[in-house]
Amino acid sequence: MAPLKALFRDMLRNRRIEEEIARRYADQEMRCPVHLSIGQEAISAGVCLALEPTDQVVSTHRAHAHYLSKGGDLNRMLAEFHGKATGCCGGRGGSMHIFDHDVGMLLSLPIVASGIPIAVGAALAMRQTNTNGVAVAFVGDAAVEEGVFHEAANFAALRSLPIIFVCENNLFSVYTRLDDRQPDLPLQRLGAAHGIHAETADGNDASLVYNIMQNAVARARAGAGPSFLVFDTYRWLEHCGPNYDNDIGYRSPEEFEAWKLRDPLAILSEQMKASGQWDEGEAERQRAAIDAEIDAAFRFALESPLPQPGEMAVYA
Amino acid sequence: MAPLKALFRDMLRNRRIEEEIARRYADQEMRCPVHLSIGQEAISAGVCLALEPTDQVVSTHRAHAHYLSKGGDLNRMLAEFHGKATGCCGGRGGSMHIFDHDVGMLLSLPIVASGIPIAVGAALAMRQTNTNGVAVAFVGDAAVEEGVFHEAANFAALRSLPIIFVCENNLFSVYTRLDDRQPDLPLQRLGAAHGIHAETADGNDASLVYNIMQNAVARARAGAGPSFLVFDTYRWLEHCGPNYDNDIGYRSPEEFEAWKLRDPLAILSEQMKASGQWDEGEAERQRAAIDAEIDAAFRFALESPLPQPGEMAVYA
Amino acid sequence: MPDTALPETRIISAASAILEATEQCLAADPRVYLMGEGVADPKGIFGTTLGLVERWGRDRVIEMPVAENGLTGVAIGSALMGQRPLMVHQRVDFALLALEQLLNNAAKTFFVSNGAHRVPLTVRMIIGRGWGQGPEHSQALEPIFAHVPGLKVVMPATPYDAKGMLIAAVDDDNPVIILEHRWIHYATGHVPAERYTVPLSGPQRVREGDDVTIVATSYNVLEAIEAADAMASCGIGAELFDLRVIRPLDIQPILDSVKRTGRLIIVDTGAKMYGIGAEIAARATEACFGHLRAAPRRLGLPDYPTPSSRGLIGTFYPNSSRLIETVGEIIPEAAERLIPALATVAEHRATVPVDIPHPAFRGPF
Amino acid sequence: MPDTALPETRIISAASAILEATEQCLAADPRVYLMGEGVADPKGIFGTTLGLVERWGRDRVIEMPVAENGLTGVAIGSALMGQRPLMVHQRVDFALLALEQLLNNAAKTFFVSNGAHRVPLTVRMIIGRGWGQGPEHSQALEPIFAHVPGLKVVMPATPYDAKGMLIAAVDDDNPVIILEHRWIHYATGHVPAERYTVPLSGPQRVREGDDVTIVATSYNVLEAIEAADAMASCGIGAELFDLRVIRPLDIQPILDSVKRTGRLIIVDTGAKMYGIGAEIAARATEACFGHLRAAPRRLGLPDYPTPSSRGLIGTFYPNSSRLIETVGEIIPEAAERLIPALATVAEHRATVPVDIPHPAFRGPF
Ligand SMILES: Cc1ncc(C[n+]2csc(CCOP(=O)(O)OP(=O)(O)O)c2C)c(N)n1
Ligand SMILES: Cc1ncc(C[n+]2csc(CCOP(=O)(O)OP(=O)(O)O)c2C)c(N)n1
Ligand SMILES: [Mg+2]
Ligand SMILES: [Mg+2]
Repeated sequence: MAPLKALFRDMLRNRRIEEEIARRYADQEMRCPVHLSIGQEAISAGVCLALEPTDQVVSTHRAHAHYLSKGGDLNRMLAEFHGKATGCCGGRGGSMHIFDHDVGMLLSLPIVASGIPIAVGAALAMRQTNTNGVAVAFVGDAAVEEGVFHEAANFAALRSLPIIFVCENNLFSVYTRLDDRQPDLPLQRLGAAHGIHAETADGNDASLVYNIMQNAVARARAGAGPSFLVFDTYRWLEHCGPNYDNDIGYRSPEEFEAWKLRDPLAILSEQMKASGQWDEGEAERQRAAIDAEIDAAFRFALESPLPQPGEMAVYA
Repeated sequence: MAPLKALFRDMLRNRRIEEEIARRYADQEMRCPVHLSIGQEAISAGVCLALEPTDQVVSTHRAHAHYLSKGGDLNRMLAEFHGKATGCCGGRGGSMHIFDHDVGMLLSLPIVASGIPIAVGAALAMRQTNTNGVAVAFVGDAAVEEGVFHEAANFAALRSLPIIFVCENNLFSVYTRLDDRQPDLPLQRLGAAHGIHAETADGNDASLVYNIMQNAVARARAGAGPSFLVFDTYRWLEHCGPNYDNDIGYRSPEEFEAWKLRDPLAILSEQMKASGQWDEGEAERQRAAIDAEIDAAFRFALESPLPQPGEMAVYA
Repeated sequence: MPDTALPETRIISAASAILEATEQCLAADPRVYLMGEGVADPKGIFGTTLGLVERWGRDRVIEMPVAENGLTGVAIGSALMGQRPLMVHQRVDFALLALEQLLNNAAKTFFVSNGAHRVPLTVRMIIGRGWGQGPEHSQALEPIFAHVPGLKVVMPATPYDAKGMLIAAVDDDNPVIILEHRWIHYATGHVPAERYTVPLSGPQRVREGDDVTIVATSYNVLEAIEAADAMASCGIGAELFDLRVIRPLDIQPILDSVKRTGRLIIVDTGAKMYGIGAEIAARATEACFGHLRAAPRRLGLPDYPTPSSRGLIGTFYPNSSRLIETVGEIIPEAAERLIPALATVAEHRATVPVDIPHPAFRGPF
Repeated sequence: MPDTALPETRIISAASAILEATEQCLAADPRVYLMGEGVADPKGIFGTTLGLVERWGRDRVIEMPVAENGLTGVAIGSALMGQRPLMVHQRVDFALLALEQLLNNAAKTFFVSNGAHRVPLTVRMIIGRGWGQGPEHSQALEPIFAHVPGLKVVMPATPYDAKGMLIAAVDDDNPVIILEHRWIHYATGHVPAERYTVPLSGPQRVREGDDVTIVATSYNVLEAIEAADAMASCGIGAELFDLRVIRPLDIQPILDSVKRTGRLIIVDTGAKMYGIGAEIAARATEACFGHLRAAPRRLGLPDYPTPSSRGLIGTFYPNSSRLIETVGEIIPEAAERLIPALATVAEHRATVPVDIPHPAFRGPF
C-alpha cells in the first residue's frame, strides 16, 4: 500500500518550494538557470519514497524535486542556487549540479542523458560489491533520443543490473513536442527493445507511481534486472525559469488546462478523501510548517557567505 | 525473381578476389589491415544487385565485397590496398576507406557505426532534392550497440527516409560473441523499436536476400520509410587478416564446420541446379575469366606508382 | 558592451545579424538547410533563428531529436551529397557528443577521398557565459577543433563579422566550425542589409599602436578594445588583432606587428593551458625572436572548470583590467602611466554585475 | 627499437610490462576491474590483457559491447561508488565517442562536488601507427585531453614506466588518461617483477647535455634517444627529457635545463599545430626569455590526416634524422659536425621498413 500521507507531504512541500523559487526568482539572487518541476511532483515522490537512503539516484537539469524527495537538504539546495559556500556543491555547480552522496543523490547533470550510464555504473558497483542497493536514472522523454541511453540500457540488460530508468514523459524537450522528435510510438518500446521490463503509467498519480516503482525495486533487489518506467506528466511552467509561457505558442491553452485539471496534488488528495485518510486540519498545519521551513531556508541561503576563490583543486 | 546467374557471378568473383587477397597477403605488398568477407558474400550480392548505380551505399571496415558488388572497380580497390596512387583514394585511405561516389559507394569507414548517420544523411539529401534514390547503411551485429545507430534510426523513422539498414549478423565483434554483448533477443528488435520495418533472414541465401532487399527498396522508393534487415551469416576467416583462426579458441570447430556447410555459393548453385539454371561449362568459363581479371588487377596494383607527398590539401 | 558604431550606419545586434545571415543563406541557395535543437521553437536559439521555420518550412528548418552525434552524421552525409547544412548547438558543450563525426568524417573526408568529396557543413556552437551557467554550459574548447586538420574554425566578435563570416562559412566547400560567444549576441554595430561575406582568411587589425601587440578572440576582442582605448588615452599604443580565424591560421599580420612592437599578449576565450595562445606565442617567438623585447604573455581561463557562483566567477575570466595590468608587466616603464586606464575600465565594469552580458539581462539562461 | 637494457636486469617488452601491471592491480585491490572491447578475447589487446579473464573471471575482466560512450559513463559511475575501473580502448580514435563523459563527468566531478566525489578511473588509449592504419586509427590527440582541467594525462615511453605509471594511475584517486603508443609495446627494457609505482609527477631526464634541451613524448623518446646518442658521439650534448606527464605539467626541470642550454626542441607525438609543444615552448619562452639563444622549435605531425600508403608516410612522422637536422638549424655552427650523426641514424633506419614497429612485424594490424 502506498503511504498516501507521506507522498502528499512530499509533493506539497516540493510544490511550495518550487512556487517560492519562482516567486523569488525576480529578486535576482538566484543567479543561475532553474528548471522547475511544478506539475510533475508525483513522480519524484512515488519514485523516491520507494527507495532506501543508500539507493542512488542520478538526475538531470530538472533535479530539484528528485533531490528533495530523496531526502535532500533544502538549506543546502537553496544555498547552491544562491551561489553560496553552504550549497551542496559549495556554489560551484548551481541548480543543474545537485550532488549529495549522503542522501543518495549521486549526481545531477545538465548534459541531457549524460547521467544515464553513470547510474548504470552505480548499479554495477553495487553488484560488484554485493550491496543490495538499487540505482535510479531519471530521464526525460528527450533523453532517450541520445544514443548513450541505448548503450547504457543494453549493458544494464546484459548484466541484469539493479537499475531503474524512470522516464518522465512531459511531452516536451524544451519547446519541441515529442512527435517532432520521435515516431508516434509508446516510449516504453525503447526499454523493451533491450529486453528490459517496461511499463507506462499515469505520472500524475503518485500512489500508482509508488506501487509500480516498488515492484521495480523489488525486481531489481531480487536480481531480476532493470526496469524502464514511463510516467506521463506535464510541466506547468516554462522549460527554464519562473514563468508560465502558454502564450508563446508551442502548446495550446486547452492542453495546458486539461493537464492542470489533473493536478497530482488534487488527484492524491481525492484518493486520500476516498480512503478516509484526509484531515483538513492536518493539511493546514502541514502547509504552515512547510512554509516556515521554506522561509527559514531562504533566509539561510541569503545570509550564507559567497565562496571565496582561494585554492581551486581539480585533483583529489 | 532473383537473377540467380548474376548473383552467382558476383559472389564467385568476390570469393575469388578475397581468396587471392588472402593468398597474397604474406607478400607484404598490401601493407594495411584487411577484413575479408569470405562466407558472407550472399549479402553484398543480394543487397547491391537490388540497387541502382545512383543509390548510395555506406560501408564499414569490412567493405571489399560491398564495394565490388556495388559495381566498384577492382583495379582501383586493389591499388588502394597496395597504397598506390591509382587507388580509389589515391592510397590515402587503405582498405578501410573505400570511397567511390561514381558507383554509389559513398564512404566506408573504419570507426564502427560511424557511417550509419552518414547514410541517413544521404537519404535525407535524396529526399530534399527529390531524387528517387535509396541509401543503404551496412552495419555489423556490433554496430547496433553504438548509440549513434539508434540516433540515426530514430531520425530516419521520424522523417520516413529512404534508407535501408542492412545488418550482417556474423555473430561476432572481433572475437567477442553476440551473447557477451547483448541480451539474447532477435536483433531485428532494435530496428523495430524505432517503428522501422524489420525482418530477419538467412544471410547465406543470396536469392532470399535479394528478394527481401527488393521489397525494402520498393518500400523506400514509394516513401514508405526505412527498413532494418538482419541477415544471419558467418565469417570464415579471422576478423582481420588472411588466416583461418579456429584454433585460437573463441569459436568451436563444429560451429565453423556447420556454417561452412552452408556455403552461400553452394546454396545458390543448388538453387540454380534445382531451377535448371546451372551450366557447368559456363561456371568454368566464368571462373577462368574472373581469375584472369584478378590477375590483371593485381598486376595493375603492383605496377602502379606509389603516391608522392607533394601538396596535401585539407580544404576544397 | 563597446559599441563599434559609426555615424550613419545600420546598427543591429549580432543576434539579429546572425538571423539575417541565415535568412539570406536560405534564400540564396536551395541546398542550404538549418538544423538544430530549438531552431524552430519560439525562442529560436536566442533569437538567431526566429521566424525561419514559418518562412522556409520544416524541410529547410529542421527541428531535431536530442541526438547531437547522429544528427551531425546526418548533416555530413547530406553534405557529401551536395547539400549545405547549417547546424546549431546551443552550447559548445553539447557538441562534445559529436566529435567523432566532426573530427573524423567532416574534417578528413576531403583529404582521404583524394579530393573527390567535399563536406560543405557549417556548425554554429555557442559558448555560454554568466548567470551561473556552471562548468558544462560554458566551455569554449577552441583547441579541440583547431588541433585537427581539415576543419576551419572561426570566432566572430562583431555583428558585421558574425553575419559576413556565417555567410562565408555556408558558402565554403569545407566544414566550418563557428564558435559564437553568447555575449557577443548583445553587441551592436554596423551591419549592411545586403548579403555579403567576410572571407574566412585571418585576423583583422582593429586598433593600431606601437608599444604592444594584442591578439584576442571573440568576446575578448570587446574587452581588449576597451583596454586598448583606455591605454591609448594614457599614451600607450596597443595594436589589437581580432584573430577571427583560428584555423587555418594566418599568422603573418601578427608577426609583422610583433616585429614592430616587440611585445605580444594573447587573450584566450577558453582555458589558457594548451590553449590557442600557446600556438600563437610559439609561432611569434619562432618568427620574431630577434625582435622580441619581452616574452609573449598569455591570458585565458585558469586551470579549473567554470564555477557557477558569482562569488567565484569574478577572478575566472580575463578582462580589460587584467589585460592592462599585463601590459604594465611587460612594459614596466609604462606601469605607472597605466593607472588611469585601469581606473577607467574598472569604473565601467562596476556598472554591470560580473555575471551578465548586458545591463538589461534578467536570466533565466 | 632502442633497447634501454642494463646488464643483470629483467628484460621484457612494454606489452608484457603492462600485462604484469594489470595483473598486479587486480590482485592488490578487489575494487579494481578491467573493461574494454577485447580485454577478454584471445588476442587480449595486443597481448596486454592475455590470460586475465581466465584468472579473474568475467566480473573483474569485463568484455563490453561496442559502446564507448556509454561504457565510459558506466565506468565513471562505478568509480563514484568507490570502484577503480581500468578501461582500455584499442585506439585513441575510438575514445572520441566518449569525450563528453571524460571531459565532463570524469574531469570535473571532483571540482564541482566541492571535493566530495572522486573519480578513480584509468583509461588506456592506444595510439596506432604504421601498417597502413590510415587517418582514423592513428590519432594521438593529446591536446584534447590535456587542455581540460581535471584529467591527468600520461604518455609512457619505456617498459619500466609503462608498468609503474599504469599502477600509479590505478592507485590514483583521479581520472588518468594513458596515451600508450602501439610502437612502445615492442620496446624492451628492465622491469622489476614486483609491484611498484612511478609517480605521475613529471618529466624524466634520460640524457644529459649542455647544447640543447629536447623534450619528447612516448615513442618519440626512443627516436630522440637515438638522435641524442648519435649527436653525443659528434660532441653535441643534447639534454633529453621524456615528458611522461602532459597534465599536470611539471615544467620546472625543463626550464632549469633550458636556462643552461639556451635552446629547446619539442617533439610532439600528435599534430604540431595547437599541439603539446606549443604550450611547452610558450612556457619556456616566458620563464627563460633572457637565457634563450634561439627560439624554441617544435616537431610534430604535419597539417593533414595520416595517410595510409607507405608512399606518403615517410615524411609524415618526425624521427631522429629530423631532430638532428633541427639541432643543426638552431646551432648552425654544429651543422657540419652533425653529418656523421645523420648518417648513423639513417643507416639504422634503413634496416626496417618505414611502416612497421619492429623487423618481425608482419601485419595484419
Ligand atoms: C546533450 C545536450 N543537448 C541539449 C541540451 C539542451 N537541453 C537542456 S534540457 C533539454 C530538454 C530535455 O528534455 P527532456 O529530456 O524531455 O527533459 P525535460 O526538460 O522535459 O524535463 C535540452 C535539449 C543539453 N543540456 N544537453
Ligand atoms: C568505435 C569503434 N570501436 C571499436 C572499433 C574496433 N573494431 C573494429 S571492427 C570491430 C567489430 C565490429 O563488429 P561488427 O560490427 O559485428 O562487424 P564485423 O567485423 O563482424 O563485420 C571493432 C570492435 C572500431 N573500429 N570503432
Ligand atoms: Mg521532456
Ligand atoms: Mg559482426
